[in-house]
Amino acid sequence: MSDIVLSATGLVMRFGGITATNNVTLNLRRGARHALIGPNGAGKTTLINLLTGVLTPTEGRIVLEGEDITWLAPHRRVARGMVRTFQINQLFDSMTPLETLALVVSQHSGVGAQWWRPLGSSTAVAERAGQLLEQFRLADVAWQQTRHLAYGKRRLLEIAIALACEPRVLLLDEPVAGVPAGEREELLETVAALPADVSVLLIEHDMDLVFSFADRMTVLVNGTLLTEGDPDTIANDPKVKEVYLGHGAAHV
Amino acid sequence: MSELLRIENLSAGYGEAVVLHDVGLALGEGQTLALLGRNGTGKTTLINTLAGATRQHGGSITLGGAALHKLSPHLRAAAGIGWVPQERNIFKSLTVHENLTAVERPGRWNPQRVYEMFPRLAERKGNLGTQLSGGEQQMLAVGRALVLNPTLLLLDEPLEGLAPIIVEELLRAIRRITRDEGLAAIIVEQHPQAILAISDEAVVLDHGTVVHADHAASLQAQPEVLERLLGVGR
Amino acid sequence: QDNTFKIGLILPMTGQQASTGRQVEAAAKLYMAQHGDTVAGKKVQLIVKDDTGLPDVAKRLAQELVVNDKVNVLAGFGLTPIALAVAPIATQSKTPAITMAAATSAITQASPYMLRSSFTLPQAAVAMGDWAPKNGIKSVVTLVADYGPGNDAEKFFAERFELNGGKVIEKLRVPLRNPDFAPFLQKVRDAKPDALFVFVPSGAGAAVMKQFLERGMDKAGIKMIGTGDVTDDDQLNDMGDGALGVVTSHHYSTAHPSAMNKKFVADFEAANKNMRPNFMAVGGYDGMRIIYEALKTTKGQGGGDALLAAMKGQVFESPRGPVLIDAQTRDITQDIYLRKVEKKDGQLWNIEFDVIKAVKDPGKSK
Amino acid sequence: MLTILFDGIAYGMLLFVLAVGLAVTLGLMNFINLAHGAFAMAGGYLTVFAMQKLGVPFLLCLPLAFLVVGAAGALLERTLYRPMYGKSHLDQVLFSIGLAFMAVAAVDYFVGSSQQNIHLPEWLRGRTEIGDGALLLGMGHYRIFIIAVCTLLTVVLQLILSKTRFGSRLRAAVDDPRVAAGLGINVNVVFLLTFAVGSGLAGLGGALGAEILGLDPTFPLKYMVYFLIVVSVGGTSSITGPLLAALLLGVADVAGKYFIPKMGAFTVYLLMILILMWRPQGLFTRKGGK
Amino acid sequence: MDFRQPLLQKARWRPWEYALWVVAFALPLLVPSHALMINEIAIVALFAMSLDLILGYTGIVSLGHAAFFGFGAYAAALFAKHVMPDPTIGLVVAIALSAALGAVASVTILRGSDLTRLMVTLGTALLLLELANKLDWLTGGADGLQGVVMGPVLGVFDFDLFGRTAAWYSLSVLLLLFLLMRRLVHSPFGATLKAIRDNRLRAMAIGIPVVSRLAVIYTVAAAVAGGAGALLAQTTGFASLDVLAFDRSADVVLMLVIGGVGWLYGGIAGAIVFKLLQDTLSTVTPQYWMFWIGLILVLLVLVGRDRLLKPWTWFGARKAVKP
Ligand SMILES: Nc1ncnc2c1ncn2[C@@H]1O[C@H](COP(=O)(O)OP(=O)(O)OP(=O)(O)O)[C@@H](O)[C@H]1O
Ligand SMILES: Nc1ncnc2c1ncn2[C@@H]1O[C@H](COP(=O)(O)OP(=O)(O)OP(=O)(O)O)[C@@H](O)[C@H]1O
Ligand SMILES: [Mg+2]
Ligand SMILES: [Mg+2]
Repeated sequence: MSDIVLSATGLVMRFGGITATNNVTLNLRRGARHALIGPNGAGKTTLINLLTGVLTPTEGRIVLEGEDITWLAPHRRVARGMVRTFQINQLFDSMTPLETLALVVSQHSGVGAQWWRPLGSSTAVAERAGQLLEQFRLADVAWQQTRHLAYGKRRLLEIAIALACEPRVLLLDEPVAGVPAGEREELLETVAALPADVSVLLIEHDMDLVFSFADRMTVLVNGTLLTEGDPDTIANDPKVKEVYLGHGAAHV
Repeated sequence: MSELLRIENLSAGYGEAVVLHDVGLALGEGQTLALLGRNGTGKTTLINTLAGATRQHGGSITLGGAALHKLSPHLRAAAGIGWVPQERNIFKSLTVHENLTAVERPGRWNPQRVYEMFPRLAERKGNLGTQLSGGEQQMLAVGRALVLNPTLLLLDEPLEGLAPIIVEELLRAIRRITRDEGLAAIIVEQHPQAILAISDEAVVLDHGTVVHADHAASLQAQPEVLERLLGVGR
Repeated sequence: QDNTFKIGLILPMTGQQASTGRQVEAAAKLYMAQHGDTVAGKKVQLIVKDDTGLPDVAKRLAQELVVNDKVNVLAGFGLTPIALAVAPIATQSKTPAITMAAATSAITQASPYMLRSSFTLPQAAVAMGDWAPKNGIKSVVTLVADYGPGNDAEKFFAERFELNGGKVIEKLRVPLRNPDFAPFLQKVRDAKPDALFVFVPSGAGAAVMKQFLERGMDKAGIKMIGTGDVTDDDQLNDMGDGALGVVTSHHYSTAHPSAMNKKFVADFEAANKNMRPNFMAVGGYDGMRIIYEALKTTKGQGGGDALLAAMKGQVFESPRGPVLIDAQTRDITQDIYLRKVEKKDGQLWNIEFDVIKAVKDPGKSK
Repeated sequence: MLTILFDGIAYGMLLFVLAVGLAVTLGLMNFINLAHGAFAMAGGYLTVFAMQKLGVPFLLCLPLAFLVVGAAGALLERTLYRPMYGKSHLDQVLFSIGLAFMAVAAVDYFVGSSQQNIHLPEWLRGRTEIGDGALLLGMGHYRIFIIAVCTLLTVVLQLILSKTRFGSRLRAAVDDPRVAAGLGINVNVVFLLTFAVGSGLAGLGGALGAEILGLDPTFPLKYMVYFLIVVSVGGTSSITGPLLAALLLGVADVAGKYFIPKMGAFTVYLLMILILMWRPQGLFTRKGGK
Repeated sequence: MDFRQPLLQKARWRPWEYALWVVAFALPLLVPSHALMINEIAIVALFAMSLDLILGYTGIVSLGHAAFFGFGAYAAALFAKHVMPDPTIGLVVAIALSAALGAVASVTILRGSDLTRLMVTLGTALLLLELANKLDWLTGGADGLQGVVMGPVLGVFDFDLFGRTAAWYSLSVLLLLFLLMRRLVHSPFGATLKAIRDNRLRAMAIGIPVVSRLAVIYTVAAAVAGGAGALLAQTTGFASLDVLAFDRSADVVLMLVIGGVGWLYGGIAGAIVFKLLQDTLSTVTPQYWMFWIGLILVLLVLVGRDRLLKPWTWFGARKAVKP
């Protein structure tokens, strides 16, 4: 059972009259490449919000590495290795990508509260930030204010930030939305190439990517868990086709 | 089929920076144009320029014979432009329904019809814009453009974040609307294949200029050209 | 350079207390216009500074006036804390300082160089405490603004009033910036005293008066009494007929029937359109008189100590009546009048009908 | 007892009229206009002069104050305020407090610093009392009048905002002016109208309130805090929010001062802090608003 | 590519900074007649900088910062009056007490919008003001706290009538606290504050303990503001209610915004500009200086701070269009 890194049991989330998450149970294995799919408004983002502590569930329990984190503050979950990206970019607009990444790396190498030495005084921090900038092709805009970057670059930064947090469990909410077709695979390959013991949960509507990435899939519909299984089973599940995948060949 | 839109020598950008240089294209009534290009080549800038949301430095835009570039943004909607911005820009302090009624203009499309097209929105009628899921916001953005009852629909990556089944439906709907209701559309998309299939014309931008203009079908038939222009061949 | 005699006038010219500053400055200038600006061979120069109501600013201004401008006398001071903040400067630099407006008792004790040409609230309040019980007012509710002068007025009135056999039913304090007096007045009404004793800064007087009437308190048999701040001459005309009959005790009324005052008022009004000189103005006017006379006596020779000595003990006729600058306390001894608001020639005036002679500051006697 | 309640309501209503214009500009337009009190002061002085110098009857002065100050607001919007919308809140604060300073000094220069008084017509000056003992209800006629005017105003504003598209178009224009314009909303006109109405309301509030609050050049600064309290406690997304907040504060303030006069101004400040810590978005926000 | 140098670049001292401080300390000698003004400017500059920590760097608007300034002033004055007259010890005590108050008050600013924070901070300051008014046996109430006698600084330098000791004392404290704050804003800690300001949600999602950071920086800002207040009380020898008043809080916001937020020198620049303007204008026209200050504020925003300070950009050709 220690194989399960993250497990959510019986999660319920209500917004007023709307039940966005209805008794969802989800287990994430160590090293998994797990995809979470479902129609729009099925509650995928809500589920991520619950797992990361942005929202507190109405009912249910969340366990990370054997420890109950249902009531743990969001930033402490990050400290325990659970990191996410956002469906809609959440960036530090007045900073440059370089500063952003240096900050995130500092925070994770334990010097985030240091106040007497300048940011970047640690060589390790500067090097790691530079490495990430190069990796995500942000080096040429490293000194521009984030608010002036083109959408695609902002998206890359969004993901770079998450990776800078050295995640053990990574939750990706439509990471490649807005990234051009040619670069999507590459981006996901970067993610797939994370160490084998890092677990990834991916939300994505681009089925080509999802099927090439995932080794396991969960389908959420209307806040409820519809089914879970390996990619082949899901691809051929008539229920999933009916509510989500469709039958046409819009996506080849 | 008569000409609806003509763009000539257009240059535009943000503040002092010029992003588009000498862009020209034309589109007939009821036609659909696929606007393609790599990241940051100015697709969004072109769409926004049509909607009046950038700074135009030169050139002309004519819509149905009227000089669109002389109109201030809010009059362009009246002249027939329906805009779906790339970042959706749902009005966050309005409910779903108010998002539609605030901009609605008389015509075939009304909130009711939008709800029929996207039943999901009908269920969320009373929610604030920011309380919608990503995909729901995308639907609302499309619906909001439709209730303007435009003659030219500007769709900036409208399929992004939508479930495959909705993508299928939306593509079908766009095809239907353009064919049956005579609406013209310019669609920006990252997936050339999906969009070329329903388009009549195709234009590829690079570094703010038009580098390729063709019928959609013939471009679709030339994967090597797509590969060269966009870096994707599928 | 050597032939000028400088007076540094520190006043609130903007903000809540601006009208105080305006009155004092106008009166000081009037005095100079009437008496010329050359005294004992020296050219008198007035340097006006706005303290914006802040004591630390006032203190810096005083310090700069003394150190940089080398003023011979400091004067003005609209508020107690300002006078108190300036006092140490006067002491250190041996510069006489004349309080022309502020009215708390303690000011003149803060520095041996501090004198006063205005009045003290205890003077006025005690007079009312004497008069009221003799005129059928046996029970009173006091309503004062919650700051130094208000607390002084409450304390001295209540003590004297009870000493004379009256009864203070309740003591109410309202915040300085109080938008609505309704709850306090309602409370007074419910307590049904013979009279309401009021002290509020001059601007707020009109509001209290109006709401007093609106609440029908006069009809319920409650009289309104207070110190003269409430029926400030400058504002009185605007208050409307509601103010008629209000009895107050104070050291100065624009309507004071003396030849000197008539001339003072006429000249003041001629020089300042739309302004009536009030008790602030007379403080400024007399303050200048004290300085001029001291300068004459010392013939322009000697420093601050000489001036101070010449200021102490001055006895003179002021527009308000006879006054004496007590040589010991450096405070002012003056007549306090009882006045009633009446209408004459279509205008409202505080008409004096009784006087208590030569009132010393009661705050000092204990 | 009832009298205290009545006085509290009237006071609250008065606060509401004075603050509602600010609720409109701050709440709906998201523009921090600290010169709001200056518009109110303009309404007050206008009334004083129209009545004293021109002999205009009080009742006529109220609409006059609304219209004239509204027009002045519109003029200022076109000339000065418009470039401010895009600026940061801090710049807006700087700008509008600058305007307020100028207004204070200008009024002082032209009119003088002394308190102005409005002379109400006779029929507004009386008082009616019903019942007796603990149930005695004494109502000043002017306070009844204030309550009536405010109720009317609330109803009208509420109707305009809920029954017309104007409200939602305005909020759309505030949320994202660029996209709103691109979708056919004439952002400039919407803002102009709103601002004019907001300042007109301030003018009306000033005209109504001068009688009770007094009127002198420091008015804009003296009562600014009160307006802000009403708007922040009421929440900024509706008209009813500030109304309820104003009533609550009015009654609490009056009752607090009546029953525990020692507490003085404590009551209001403490109440405000507690409410805002409990519901940071204000007491009466649109449901679900995050 | 080397990314370390550009990161460190920002925190480096520039030549003009050294020059500025040298000039500042020379000023009381150069213009001895204005030593008091220099003292006052140094104090409000410190006050403005403390506000910048929360307003500029963390995005917490406050209209009640005078709460800490005033608290520090009373603390220092009372300490001198009742315990001992030594200024430095008094200063440290006042700073410590203000920090404690800031830590307690920080619970009020953790949630809410700009407007809410504005009002809650304002309310806190007003409450404190009322309290000081009511506790007149301790604070002297509306008359102010009198009878504060300060000992010599470090046991050597007496406060003189010319205000030179005061000016140097305040400048030294200003410099010392400035150095600490400068370190702080350029550190990783400072960067996390900016992150919180820009996007709180994301800040949380990268593991920044938002609540405790806010509480810490609010406490620090309160401590520095308390220090400024203590300087005022010590150099003027009294404290009165207005140190807590709304106008104090409002003025310091104005100064900071004039000088520019998110830049420690903004506080200094704003303090200098505002105080000098106020002083000159109120000497020229004691009654109506507010009008001119108002006009300048309006122009400042309309024309733009940068353009106003760089007249040569008024007529210059537009920047060349880049491709
Ligand atoms: N704060 C909220 N208040 C009310 N309803 C909400 C709120 N947040 C989300 N919802 C609703 O909950 C449902 C689930 O939303 P969620 O964002 O989790 O969907 P999703 O699966 O991520 O969809 P998508 O694929 O479109 O991003 C949606 O119908 C949405 O309208
Ligand atoms: N607001 C802005 N200010 C300045 N430059 C901008 C702005 N928005 C975009 N740009 C620049 O204009 C260029 C074109 O951007 P645009 O958004 O039009 O590209 P795009 O083709 O839509 O790209 P994407 O596929 O990422 O949406 C980019 O280089 C970008 O940096
Ligand atoms: Mg989602
Ligand atoms: Mg784009």
